[in-house]
Formats: sequence, C-alpha cells, structure tokens
Amino acid sequence: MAFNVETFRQQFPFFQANPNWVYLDNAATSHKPQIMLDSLQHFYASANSNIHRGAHSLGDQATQLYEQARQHVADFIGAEQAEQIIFTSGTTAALNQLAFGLMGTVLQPGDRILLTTLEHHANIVPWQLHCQSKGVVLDVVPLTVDHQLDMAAFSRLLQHQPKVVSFCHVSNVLGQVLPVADMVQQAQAVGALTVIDGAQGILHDTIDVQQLNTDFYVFSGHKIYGPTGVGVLYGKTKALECLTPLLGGGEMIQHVSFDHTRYHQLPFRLEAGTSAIAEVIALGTTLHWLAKQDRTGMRQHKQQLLQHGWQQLEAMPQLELLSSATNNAGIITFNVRGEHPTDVATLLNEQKIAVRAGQHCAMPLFANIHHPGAVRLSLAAYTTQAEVDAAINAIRMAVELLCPS
Amino acid sequence: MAFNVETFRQQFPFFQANPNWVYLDNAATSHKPQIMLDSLQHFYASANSNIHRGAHSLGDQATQLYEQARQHVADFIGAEQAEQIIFTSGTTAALNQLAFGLMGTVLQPGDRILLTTLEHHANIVPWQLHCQSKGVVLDVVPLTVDHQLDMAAFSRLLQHQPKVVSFCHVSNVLGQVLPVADMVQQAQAVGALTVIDGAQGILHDTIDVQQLNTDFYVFSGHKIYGPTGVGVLYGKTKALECLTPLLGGGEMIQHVSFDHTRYHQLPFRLEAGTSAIAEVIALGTTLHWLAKQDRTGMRQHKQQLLQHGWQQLEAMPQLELLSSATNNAGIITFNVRGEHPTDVATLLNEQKIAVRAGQHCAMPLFANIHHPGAVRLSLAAYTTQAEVDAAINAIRMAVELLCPS
Amino acid sequence: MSFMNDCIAETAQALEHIRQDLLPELANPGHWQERYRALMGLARQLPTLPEERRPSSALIEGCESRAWLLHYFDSVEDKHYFVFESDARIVKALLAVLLCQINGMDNKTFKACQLELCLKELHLTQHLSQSRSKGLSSVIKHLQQLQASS
Amino acid sequence: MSFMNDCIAETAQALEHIRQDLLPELANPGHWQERYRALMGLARQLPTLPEERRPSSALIEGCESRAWLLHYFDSVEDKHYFVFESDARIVKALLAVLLCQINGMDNKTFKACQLELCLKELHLTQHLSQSRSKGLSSVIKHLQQLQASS
Ligand SMILES: Cc1ncc(COP(=O)(O)O)c(C=O)c1O
Ligand SMILES: Cc1ncc(COP(=O)(O)O)c(C=O)c1O
Repeated sequence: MAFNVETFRQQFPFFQANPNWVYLDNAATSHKPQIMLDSLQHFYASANSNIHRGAHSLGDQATQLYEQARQHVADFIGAEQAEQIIFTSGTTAALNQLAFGLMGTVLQPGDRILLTTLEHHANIVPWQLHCQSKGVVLDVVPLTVDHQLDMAAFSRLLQHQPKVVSFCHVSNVLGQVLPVADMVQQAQAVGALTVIDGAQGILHDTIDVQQLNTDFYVFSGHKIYGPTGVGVLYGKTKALECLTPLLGGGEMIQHVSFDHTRYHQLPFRLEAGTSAIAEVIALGTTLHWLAKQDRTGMRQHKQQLLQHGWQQLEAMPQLELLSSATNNAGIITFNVRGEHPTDVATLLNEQKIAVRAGQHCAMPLFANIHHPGAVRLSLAAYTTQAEVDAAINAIRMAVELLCPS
Repeated sequence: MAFNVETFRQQFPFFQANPNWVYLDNAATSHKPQIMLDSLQHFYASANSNIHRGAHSLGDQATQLYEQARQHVADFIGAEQAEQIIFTSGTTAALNQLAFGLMGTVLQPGDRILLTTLEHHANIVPWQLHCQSKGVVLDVVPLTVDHQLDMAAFSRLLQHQPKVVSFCHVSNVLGQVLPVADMVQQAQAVGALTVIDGAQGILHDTIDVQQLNTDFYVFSGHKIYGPTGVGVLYGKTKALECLTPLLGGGEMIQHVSFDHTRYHQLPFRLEAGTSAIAEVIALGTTLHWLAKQDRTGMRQHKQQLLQHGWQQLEAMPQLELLSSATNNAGIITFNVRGEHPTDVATLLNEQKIAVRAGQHCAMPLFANIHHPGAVRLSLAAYTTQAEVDAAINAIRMAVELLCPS
Repeated sequence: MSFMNDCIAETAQALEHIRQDLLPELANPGHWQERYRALMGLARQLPTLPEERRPSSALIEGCESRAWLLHYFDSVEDKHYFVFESDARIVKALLAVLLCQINGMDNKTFKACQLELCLKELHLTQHLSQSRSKGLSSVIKHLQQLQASS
Repeated sequence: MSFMNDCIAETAQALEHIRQDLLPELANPGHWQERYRALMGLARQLPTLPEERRPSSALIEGCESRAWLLHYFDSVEDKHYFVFESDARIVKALLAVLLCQINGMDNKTFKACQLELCLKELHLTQHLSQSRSKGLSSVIKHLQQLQASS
C-alpha cells in the first residue's frame, strides 16, 4: 500500500489547529505527532521522577523509560550499543562537545580539521572557538560552480592529513545530500575521525551508523518530530572515549573531592546534571514510532513533491533556483532576481505560506555563492501537493507585486 | 485565607495517578502542575515553530511566547531587564558556562575561587575542569562541628581576594539556608564576583536578585514545578558581558566567516543553537503562575511539616539527624545508627515512601562530616501532614527490621 | 558634498510627495495586495544610495536585511534631513513612511516628536508590524539618540 | 592466609546453612516484612570481613553502596569458594542468597552454571530486583569473567 499523506498528517495536531497555514519551514523545525505529546504528558503526569539514583521504584521506572529511549535511539540509527548514544541538548551542543572534547586528546597544536563550505554555523563556530587557543588549523572544502561540494578538492585536502573531518549529511540551505559513506571512507583512509552533522540528514533517509562507519553522528530531536531541548551524539565507543567532557556536574562522576575527580563510565561521563528526562523519553517514543512508519513511502512522497515544485518554479523566468532537483533531500532554495529574499518571504507570509528567508545560519556558504541570502521551501513527509501548489501560486503573486511588468 | 495544601495539590496530576505513593524526593525533582503540562501541549499542538528567524508569523508568535517567558522569569526573580536572563539546559549547564566563561576574562593564572564544603558536584566539578589548565586555585569554606557553614572562615578566606565566590543558596543535603545577602556583600567588598547556585533556593523563598545584589544566580526548571531540559542563568549585564560563550552555533552570531566570527548582543550571544523553546515557554508559564500563589503560606506550611517531622524523628534514639530544625528550607537528613542509608531507603520504598539515600552528589560534604551517605526526606508545598506521618511510621518499621531489639 | 546635497534634496522631495499623496492611501484599509503595491510604488520613487555611500557607521542591522540611515542637520535653515537605503524593498518603503513624517522638521519639533506615534501611522498589516518591528525599533532607537543629542 | 582460611570456612558453613534452611523460606511468598526479616537474619549469620581485608581490587561498585567479592579456587579439592562483604546489609544478604547457590562448586559445574538462573532464585520483591539489579548484575558480570577464566 502506498504511503498516505493524509493519514500520516492526521497524527499531527498542529495542522488541525492551523488549517489556514501552509508550513514549508520544516528544515527549521518539524511539527509533532500526537504520540510525542502523549509521551510527554504521560511522563510528567504519572511517571515523573529524577533518574539514575536508584533509591525508589518511581525513580527506577523513570530510569527504565529513559534507558529504553536510549535503546530506541540506538535501534533507530543502527548503533551497536545503547551506551554509544549520548543525550545532549541539541545538535549544537553535541558539536560543541565534540570540538571541545577532541582538543588536547585527538587534536594537538598544528593539527588540522577539515570542514566544508556547506556547513551550518553550528558546525563551524564550535571548532573556531577552540581552534585558535589550541593552535589547530581549519581547512574548508570549496564548492564547484554549480554549488556542489568539490569532491576532488575534498580528496586533495585530505592529503593534509586532518585529524578530524566534519561535514553535514544534508545541507540545510540547498538540501544537497552529501556522499557521506564515501567521504567517511576517504577520511578514515588518512586516519581522520569523522563527524557527520545529521541535523537535516536524519529525517531524510534510514541511516545505519555501523554501515556508514562514521566515528560520530549528531542530530536534534526537534527536527525529527521530537521535542525541543534534546539532541543525540552517537559515537563509536573508542571515539567517545577520546572526549573530554564539556560539562562537569552530578551523575557523571564516580568520585569527587576538592582535589580530584574521577569520572563515571560511558554514557554517563558525558551526560552531566539532570538530563532532559521527559524530552529524551519523548524522543525515544517518537523514533520508535517513526521506525515503524513507511519510511520509503515517505521519502518517495517527498521526492515527488520536490520534483513537482521544482519544475514549476524552474519555469518562472524571474526566479533563480539555487538548489538542484537531483540528490536533494527536499529543499527548494531560490531568489527572485533583483529582489531581497526577506521581501519575498514577507509577501508569502501575507498569504500564510511559512518559509524561511535569509542566510539560514550558513553565512560562509552565501558569501561563497554571492547571494545575500535566499528563500527556502523545505518539505516534510506530511506536506501535501495542495500545499506545494498554494506556495507556488503565492510565489507568483509575490513576483507580480515585486516586479510589476 | 490560609494556604490550602489540598487545593494546591489538586493541580498536580501526578498525585492522582499515584495515590499510593508518598513522594518525599522533591529536592531531586518536583512534580508538575497541570498549567505546565497545558503550556507544553498548547505550544506543540498549535504554536510550534522555530524562533528568532522573523520570516513568518508563526515564528513571530513562537518568538513572542519565548521572549514573554524570559520576561516572566525576570519578573519572578526581580531582574532589572529580561536580557539578563539566559536560558540554559539546567543549573549544571549554567554553572559550566560560568566556570568556562570567566576563565581568561575575570580569572587569570594565580587567581583564586572560593567555594564551600556544602556544594553540589555541579558547583565543584565545572570549576575543577577549567582551574587546572588555567592555573586558578580553589579555596573551600569549611563547616563548623554542627554542620553549619563556618562564617568566620568564610571571612578569613575572603582575605585571599578570590575573584569569584560561588555558593549554594540552600544545601541540597542539609536544607540549610545560607546567609546569601551577607555573603554577597562580604565577597563584593573584596572585589569578587558572586555566583549563587539557586537550584534548591529558588523554591524556598521569594527572591529578588537586585536586592540580593548578586552578580549571578542560577537554577533549574525541573526543581521548581517546570519541565526538564531548561535552566536559568541570571547575571547583571556587566557580569554577563565578562562571559566567553561556552557554546558556539547558530543565532548567537552576527557574522560568521571561516576566518572570523562576530557575536550577537545579549542574551543571544549566550544561547547558541535552537533553544529548549517549548520548555522555556512552559517554565515561564509556570513561574508566572507560581508568582500568583500564596508563597508565604506555602513556606509556612512547609516549615510546619518540617518541624513536625523533625521532632518525631529526633525522638527516635536509633536515628542520627544530620540536618537541623532551624534555618532549614525543608529537608530532613538522617541515618539509622550503624545501618547503611540505602538499606533504609529500600525498606521505605517497600512501603511506597520515595526518599533519596546516598551522597546526593555532594561527596566532599560527606567526607567532611564522616558519614557514608544519608537518607533524605525533602518536602514541597504540596506535601501533606498525612504523608509526613506515613513516612515517620515507615521509618519506625524500617528501624524495627534493621535493628531488632 | 554636492552629490549628497542633491540626494538630500531629491529624498526630501520624494518624502514630501509620499507624505501628501501616499500616506492617506495607506491609511485606507484595502486588500493587502493594494497596500503592498502602494508600498512598492513608494519605494521606487526614492533615489538609490550608491553602495559607496553606505558607510558601515550608518548601518542599522535588522533581522535578515540591512538598512543605512544618514542624518543631516541644516543649522542655517534649522531643518533635519534624512537619506536612507535598504537592500530590502519593503524595508525601504517602511522607512520612507516613517521618515516622511519627520524629514524637514525644525530642531524644536524634532526633539519633541513622539516617534512611536509615527510608527502607528504606518498602518502595517499585522505580520509586518511583528516581523519588522525589531528592525524598525532599532531605527526608532537610533532616531531617539539623535533627538537626545540634537 | 590462616585468617582467610578461617573466613572461607566460616563463610562456606554459613552459606551452606542458608542454602538448606533459609532459601526455601524466602521462596514462600509471605508478607514483605517477613522476607526482609529473613534477609536480615541471614546477613547476621555471615562473618564480617575486616576493613583491612577489603582490597580495592575486590570492590564492586553498585549504585550507592559498595560490595567486595573475593574468590578462591581450591585446586586440590576442585572447589570454588567466595568471601564477601558489603556496607549495606541488604546487599550482603542478597549476595549470600546468590553465592550460596555457587559456593563450593567443582570447576566443571561452576563453568557450566547459568548465573542468571541463580538470580531468579532470589525471589526478590519487585522493587528490590529493579534497584539492586544494577549492582547485582555487576556481580554476575564479575562471576561470568571468573567462569570464563577458570
Ligand atoms: C544545590 C544544587 N546544585 C545543583 C544541582 C544540579 O541541578 P541540575 O541537575 O538540574 O543541573 C542540584 C540538583 O540536584 C542541586 O541540588
Ligand atoms: C545542518 C544543521 N546543522 C546544525 C543545526 C543546528 O541544530 P540545533 O539548532 O537544533 O542545535 C541545524 C539546524 O538549523 C542544521 O540545519
């Protein structure tokens, strides 16, 4: 049976509450299925307790729910062990943990890190924050003229023997899906640890971190139908063991005195303080639910919408499309020639089409492609063809208002 | 009209779901009022969007809710400006931001930090994590023989001119309320910045950070009827400006290139990545609601329960009480002589009394008072006298089983 | 200075035209498209400030678009003048609607002017006032500093 | 070694007594207090391992209490013996219930023994099995390593 978008969409209460809106800002954050809301309610209303203290059964139950969520996440991405899943407050926090945690252990003065021009600020700034004081050097893979990652340059830059190579799975600006398996293989061949920023990639495709063989993979809950305030740092056990904890505090600790502190084992060593307990549990429930959906159908549906939307927009001479129709996870990025993207977004918003305009936290990318920003339509599995058509009509109207002929 | 515990308690669905349990582990985490749950539901089901992007009205609405929450928190603690409220993932994250962020700006090699023996690991480990590499020295205020903070030693240690003095508002082990206003004044007299760990203090009393005049005050949402995954770092504007961001990422940034990054103004500079949006909004709603409750009545009620419980337990010869009845925010900590605290907790748990036993993330304190740990009963405003009585009976039973006469 | 003098004069003329003819039109609650057509038309009436005349000291950072605001006080005539640009057309039009209410004021009137009230005159659609309010309030703040120091 | 030899013998005797007389008693689903009285009584039958005989190499870290487990293999008699202590009385009793099923086994039996099944024999109340399971599974893990290397 084919994937039924209406049935799927009915599980998201946001759309009933906002029937007049067309939401095409899914790369910023996704809406939430009822099962996620129910999980939060259930936890707070009946199972709420702090975890990992083991002094009463309420706490034991909460701990079980929390550790079950770790297992759900591990299953969802194909991790070998639940202990390889570290819960953070989001992708940004996970990347900061990596940048901080690898400095001084894996990264020594004079060492190099390789990033790409496609990266979100979250995969640039944390490295910068610590590189300077540690004398570590950043290299950046450029783009080709048609906005693709320059794979020849990637291979060339690997010759500098970076210790860490960090890149996005899917570009949040262009929707471009990177050849991550190939990139991991090449990077590991020169002895680098690999980090994949999966903030956009995690929803695109079923992933298997063991098959990918990446050392680290990170993503946020809120972009994959889960709650805000929680993210995931997956790492191979050996790779996680290289990390100095970014946060110190309770429960990560085996022994504390004022002279000396001994850390706990993984995953607790990297989860200081009271975790986002309810959010972790709700994320686990969400991913467990999502794993049982027709993910192939969802992907096909999104691809169909993408092709449909892309063709219509391509046919409009006033538009310049920045993203390509192939190898794209579901993002159409464009500009109206001569117009500022925020003006376009404002006119779409008047028509209740929610899109994002600007530089999408990827300033280096825009500097590289010489655009002041762009308008981004980002699709999700619950997006309908009617919504895409409404967006296209609204874009036509915006063009008419901006460039009267 | 006097504070009515039953009316107050009815707002917490946890108790309806668990009518047979007596929950006296409130210092670990609090239960949640219906209004907090409703806030989460409402946000996710109808107002969900990412914030601070300004490209569509849904995002504007979410941003307004988020910034309103900041105002609610500012009002709740009497902050001068909403911009002085930084949202973090919890107390632990806030203290880590402080420890990391003050190193190199306020704290230079050879400088000193003053802590107390009462501190939770969250107010020890972050400082340790960065002190060593930065050559900063930790001093610790000892306790007197009756487990009170040694205020004479505090004044004496201030003569070493620490640059930062960090202490808890209320001890999570003993319930002891520190003379924070006096301590702030003394610390500032020697030119130190003050940090108050308010994880336990925030719920104890109405606080006014301007009156307290502290440079920083931090607390967690989950301990004050709010959600997990969110905490607050309050700082005076000048003090916040001393902080190097612990986390780099999106939206904290005004300009990013691969060579150089320019930060945004406060509070955004210290809130990297997608925040815990729903949790922040729910915390704001919760504190706005709490501010309208009879907080004096709540405090008196808790004090009454504390005195009642304390007297009964004091009368039991097999017990050794570690916390005192005066100047106590609502925590009774004890040991059964010759028995291990976890055994006591196990026997209480069999009687469905949820308490915590162990070292409560305060190992240096227990090393200092020469106990292997302790059993902790922690009260909240929704605790009833019947619950306290049930706990006392259960303790009697535990004593009978452990020490048959 | 001659280029800027021309630019000031041209801007003043356009703003005066906007104030007299277009402002009342915006006040008519019409269809949203009509309001935007009016705004766009209005933006097109204003001279363009060339890139080299946009010093970073004049930059006012809004959300995702930039605006430049230059202020001149003619002490002989006792008049305040403004020249401005934005990379977003709608922002430029909004600035025009705001500044046409102020441009050419004498110093006493300018210092006494309640700038928040001018914002009300914009008669923006609800969204516009929300999402642009951050950018516009930076402009208002900037103008208030000018008021204080004038 | 003479002290330890005494201790091994004393422990073996107590464990044997526990296995024969007390284990069946625990299997009776009685009132929870009765079960705990039995467990406490059982803990009291065991010799105390003095502090100086608790090497940190024998430490098994559980949640909030500590346990020490020492293992001896008598290759002449072909028998496995255990000596143990915990600062928590209930933990010590649980260790006794577990180890009384194993103590004195010959090597072949020990290596083949399904340790998880022994845990079932504990007949713990539901909570106990939850909160202690972490500590007990460290013990089981430790024993399994012994099995593998014996
Ligand atoms: C005094 C004190 N400080 C800090 C913390 C840490 O708070 P959190 O775990 O919410 O980060 C706690 C909580 O246990 C506490 O009681
Ligand atoms: C590719 C990419 N990386 C990182 C992030 C940061 O994620 P978060 O804001 O949830 O920490 C995002 C989200 O915008 C993203 O799209």
